[in-house]
Amino acid sequence: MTMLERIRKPTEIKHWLGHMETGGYHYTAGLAGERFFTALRDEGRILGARCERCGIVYVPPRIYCERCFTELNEFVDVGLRGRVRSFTIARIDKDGNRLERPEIRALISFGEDTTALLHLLGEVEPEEVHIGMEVEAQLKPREEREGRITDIRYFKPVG
Amino acid sequence: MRWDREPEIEMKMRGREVAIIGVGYTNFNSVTPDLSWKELTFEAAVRAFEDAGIDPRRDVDSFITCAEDYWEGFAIFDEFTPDQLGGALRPMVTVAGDGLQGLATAYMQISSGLFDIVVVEAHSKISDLLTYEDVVLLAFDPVYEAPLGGHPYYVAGLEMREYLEWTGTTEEECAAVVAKNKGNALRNPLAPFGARVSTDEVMSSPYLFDPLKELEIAPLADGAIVFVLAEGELARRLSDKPVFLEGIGWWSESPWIGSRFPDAEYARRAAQAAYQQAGIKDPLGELDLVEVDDRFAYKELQHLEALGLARPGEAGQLLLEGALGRDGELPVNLSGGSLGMGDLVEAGGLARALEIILQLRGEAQGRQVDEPEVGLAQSWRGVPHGTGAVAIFRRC
Amino acid sequence: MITEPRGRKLSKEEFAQVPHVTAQPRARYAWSAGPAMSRFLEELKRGKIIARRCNRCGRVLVPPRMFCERCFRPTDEWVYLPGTGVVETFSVSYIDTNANRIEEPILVGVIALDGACEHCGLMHYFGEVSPERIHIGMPVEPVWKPESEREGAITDIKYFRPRREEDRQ
Amino acid sequence: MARLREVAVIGAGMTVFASRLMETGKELAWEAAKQALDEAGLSLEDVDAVVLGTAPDAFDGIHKKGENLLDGAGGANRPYMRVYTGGGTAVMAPIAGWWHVASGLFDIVLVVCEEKMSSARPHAQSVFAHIWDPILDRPLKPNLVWIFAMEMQRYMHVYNVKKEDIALVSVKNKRNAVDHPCAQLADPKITVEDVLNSEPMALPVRRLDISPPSDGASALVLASLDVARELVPDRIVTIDGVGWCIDTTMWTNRDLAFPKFLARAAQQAYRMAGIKDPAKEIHVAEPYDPFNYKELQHMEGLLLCEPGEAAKLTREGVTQRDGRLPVCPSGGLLGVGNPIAATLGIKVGEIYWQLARKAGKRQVKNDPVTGVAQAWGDLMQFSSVIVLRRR
Repeated sequence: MTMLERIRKPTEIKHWLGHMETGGYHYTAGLAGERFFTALRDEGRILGARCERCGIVYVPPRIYCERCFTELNEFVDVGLRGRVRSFTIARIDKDGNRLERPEIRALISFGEDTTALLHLLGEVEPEEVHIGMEVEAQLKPREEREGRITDIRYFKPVG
Repeated sequence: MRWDREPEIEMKMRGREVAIIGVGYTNFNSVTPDLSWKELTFEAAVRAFEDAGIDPRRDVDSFITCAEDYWEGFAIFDEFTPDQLGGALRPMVTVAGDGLQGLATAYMQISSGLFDIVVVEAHSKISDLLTYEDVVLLAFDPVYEAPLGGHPYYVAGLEMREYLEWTGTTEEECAAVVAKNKGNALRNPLAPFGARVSTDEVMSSPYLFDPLKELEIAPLADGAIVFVLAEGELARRLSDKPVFLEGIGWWSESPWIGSRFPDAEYARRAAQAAYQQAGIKDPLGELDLVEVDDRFAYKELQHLEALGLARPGEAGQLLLEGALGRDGELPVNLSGGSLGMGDLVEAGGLARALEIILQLRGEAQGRQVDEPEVGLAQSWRGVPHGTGAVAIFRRC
Repeated sequence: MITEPRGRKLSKEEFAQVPHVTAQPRARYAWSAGPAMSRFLEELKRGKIIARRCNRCGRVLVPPRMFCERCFRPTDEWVYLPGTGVVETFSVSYIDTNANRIEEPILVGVIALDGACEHCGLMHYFGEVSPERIHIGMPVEPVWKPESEREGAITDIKYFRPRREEDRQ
Repeated sequence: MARLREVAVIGAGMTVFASRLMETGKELAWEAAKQALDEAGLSLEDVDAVVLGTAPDAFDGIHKKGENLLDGAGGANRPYMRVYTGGGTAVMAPIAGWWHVASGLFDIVLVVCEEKMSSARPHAQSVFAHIWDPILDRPLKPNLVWIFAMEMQRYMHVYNVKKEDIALVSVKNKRNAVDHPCAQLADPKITVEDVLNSEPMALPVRRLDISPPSDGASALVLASLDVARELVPDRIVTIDGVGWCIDTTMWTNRDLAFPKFLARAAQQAYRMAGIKDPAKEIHVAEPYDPFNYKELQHMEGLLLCEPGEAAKLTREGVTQRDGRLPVCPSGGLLGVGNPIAATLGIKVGEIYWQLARKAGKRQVKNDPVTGVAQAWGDLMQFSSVIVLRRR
């Protein structure tokens, strides 16, 4: 025993409630994010940024290549269609409650040399989803888009 | 698939030798309501100093805590680190990382010649945190990833699916990890989550993030671990059972979930560096036992493959053949791993290392393997990141 | 040498308009108080301030703890303090916790408690004293909330006030 | 102390310091890191390991923000480590960079510090509410400035230091900052009266006694001495001493007048650098100056003068750029801004530029050979110290 006295009765045990919250946070999307979200909101396009040197297209785009640090100026339209790189069926929510409708979460790849975008799948049953499935982004109508990742409602299978 | 251009990075020359001369730890449990994190850490620290036979106020040059603010609920947790460890009015730093990154820091402080004796502490008081899932989600990119919501562990489900697809590993093989580790934990008095469960029982536990099942997820636990490290010559003088830290590597991949592949590159590269320092050429032949991160059951298999102890897709087969059990060729997670001891957040790496130290000293009681000489401990920083570390220990 | 540093500064209006996400993350805790703080809070509820003594260095520690950080050993016994003390330092604050301006200043500081080791005490408010009158070294005493309102918290003490009548406002 | 390898600073970079920068923390980190690598003539592929410094996660509102920032800091696909000592991080991160190289494990290490304080609403102050003990302090709804006010009060009382002399520090630093291209609060015309009459915050602290919260990033490139001799033979600046120290958590148990923990950290660094009489052997200093009185208190803690004597030196002009011991020639936190950890660029970065004779308009007049940088943090309990020398 390292202390000379310890609590003996459960009724003497105390805890103190508190938090580490503020009045919220305002996360700016940054220089690359400004391009990405403006294009998504105003033009309904998904942008990536290409590093010629490393042959990688970053989706979402960055202003630098994380592998060689080159400044990236070439923003490319990767299209709304991609393929499912991986997926999972989430059956509980953040607080551990069972979801009535499970969420299908996926990594979507827009080509051999792109990084993958994290998002949801919709209009598809869990058992129908497979790796490599072609999917397309379903955007909110123009007037509802706010320049957020949720301007894409989900991706749904093509055809 | 992996982008092939690898940076040419290798660990350079070795400095002074470094050894562990003392370990101290508390019990581990899902809750520890009667103690604050201060008292929990104090307990582990007192035991470590007793084990090392040193006085922290007189003998220790430097102290290191491994912690993250949001786990603790303090905007600058570093303020609250020194007293319970003996570090008041001493050099002390927080490493915002896992316990093995703390060991790496101690290693460098000693190896550089700056200090002779350094203490590393990591603890989990995760039961203090009421909104664990929210806080994990707060580690996601705030603009692209977090707004998609959900339980953050879905990322493990995504990775597991891709890992199975890439390597041909089966769900049964992953489930067998749980049966093995919870079984191992029954022989470890420090492991609160020991249980006799069969692979079939794990297979029939509900999917939470398909193909990841409920029983394949390590439960959270509280506890504290303290290591005392010393320069090699001094260690030999101070201790009759020093365990040498022969290699330590750490590595980070991109923090973007969609930029990584399911091959635990962080573990492969960290191991490469550690093997090189320790002069290990044939890990499978030279290591007597290993402890790897298994916070999700598939991670054990993925990590073993990244460590070069099995070819991609073959770790599961080795497990089913019994090669990774107590009497197998390479015992893995004899402590019970995180599935058996609990997910100790930043203390997880030290928990893995602790088992190696106890085994190399011959102090692992009912689970002791026969005269091991070299062991490896590996850590991963958890969802949603791709950072990990590897440490290699050798008995004197 | 920095010639052209980068960084795009936004005005307050631009800041609100550029693409961004506003979120209110949940980070809630139930910190275990542990033996020292559990007893300390319980004694506050009873209108008492309790400390721990380390018999090696002889210091009486408040806030109390189960170990002495100087000697690195367990502390030995509980010691009640009279509650009185002197102003170790203070501030006259015209801002609240969120940096909002306030008209009536908050008087706050550290009270070095009688019976505790040198410079040892607690942070608290001062009351019944003017900003002009308060000074380092001024003897003070606690003003407790009525027993029925005490809940086992540092705020069971309303504030510290001057011990001498003539210093009070 | 058997030191194996010597370590040099071979490049530095920093962004503008300002509130509400558009860039994400990652982007800020990249801008500073890229600049430091450019100055060293290196690319990311040359970097063996990365050390990151950044203060509370609750500023950015990102858990494990070190992990989040790592791609911007150059840490993707290499060994990456974050050290964290509150405000002391600004000088602790390069100390960690030092041991990465000195241990012999790495030859070239990139040290990046980032802070984005404008994310928290309504104000960065709402984050500081959580640095206090939840049971003893937070129920009193404290403001961070309180603790400085209490410390300043105690400092003035014990050493009989006058507010007028303290105000001179704000004047000097905000004027010095006019020459700094990253500065947020430079003011060529500021007077002592402006400081003394500025808006009361938590007395004795007034508006112009304080450095403002800010966004920004800074970076350094460190290399082993032999690598440095190859890469930048014209400017060999080495890290000759490092020291750091933390005092007890129990801040209401300390005498706040003298920073004993800083004196310990400084003694460690001086011993390592072979400095016996710092007051004579240090030619330029960048003590941490988030508040004006802190510069004075830190000069004393750094043993550059006797306790209580820094005010006199300031009054006599000794600490001006053309004085015998220039202090905060960068403009300091008071003049350039205070993005906590990112102040690396105006502490260690500035001393490096001064010793390398690359400080431009800020270059001090005494052609310094040895300089000291210091940072301070946590609940008034931690300091980190680096001694740099030109070879």
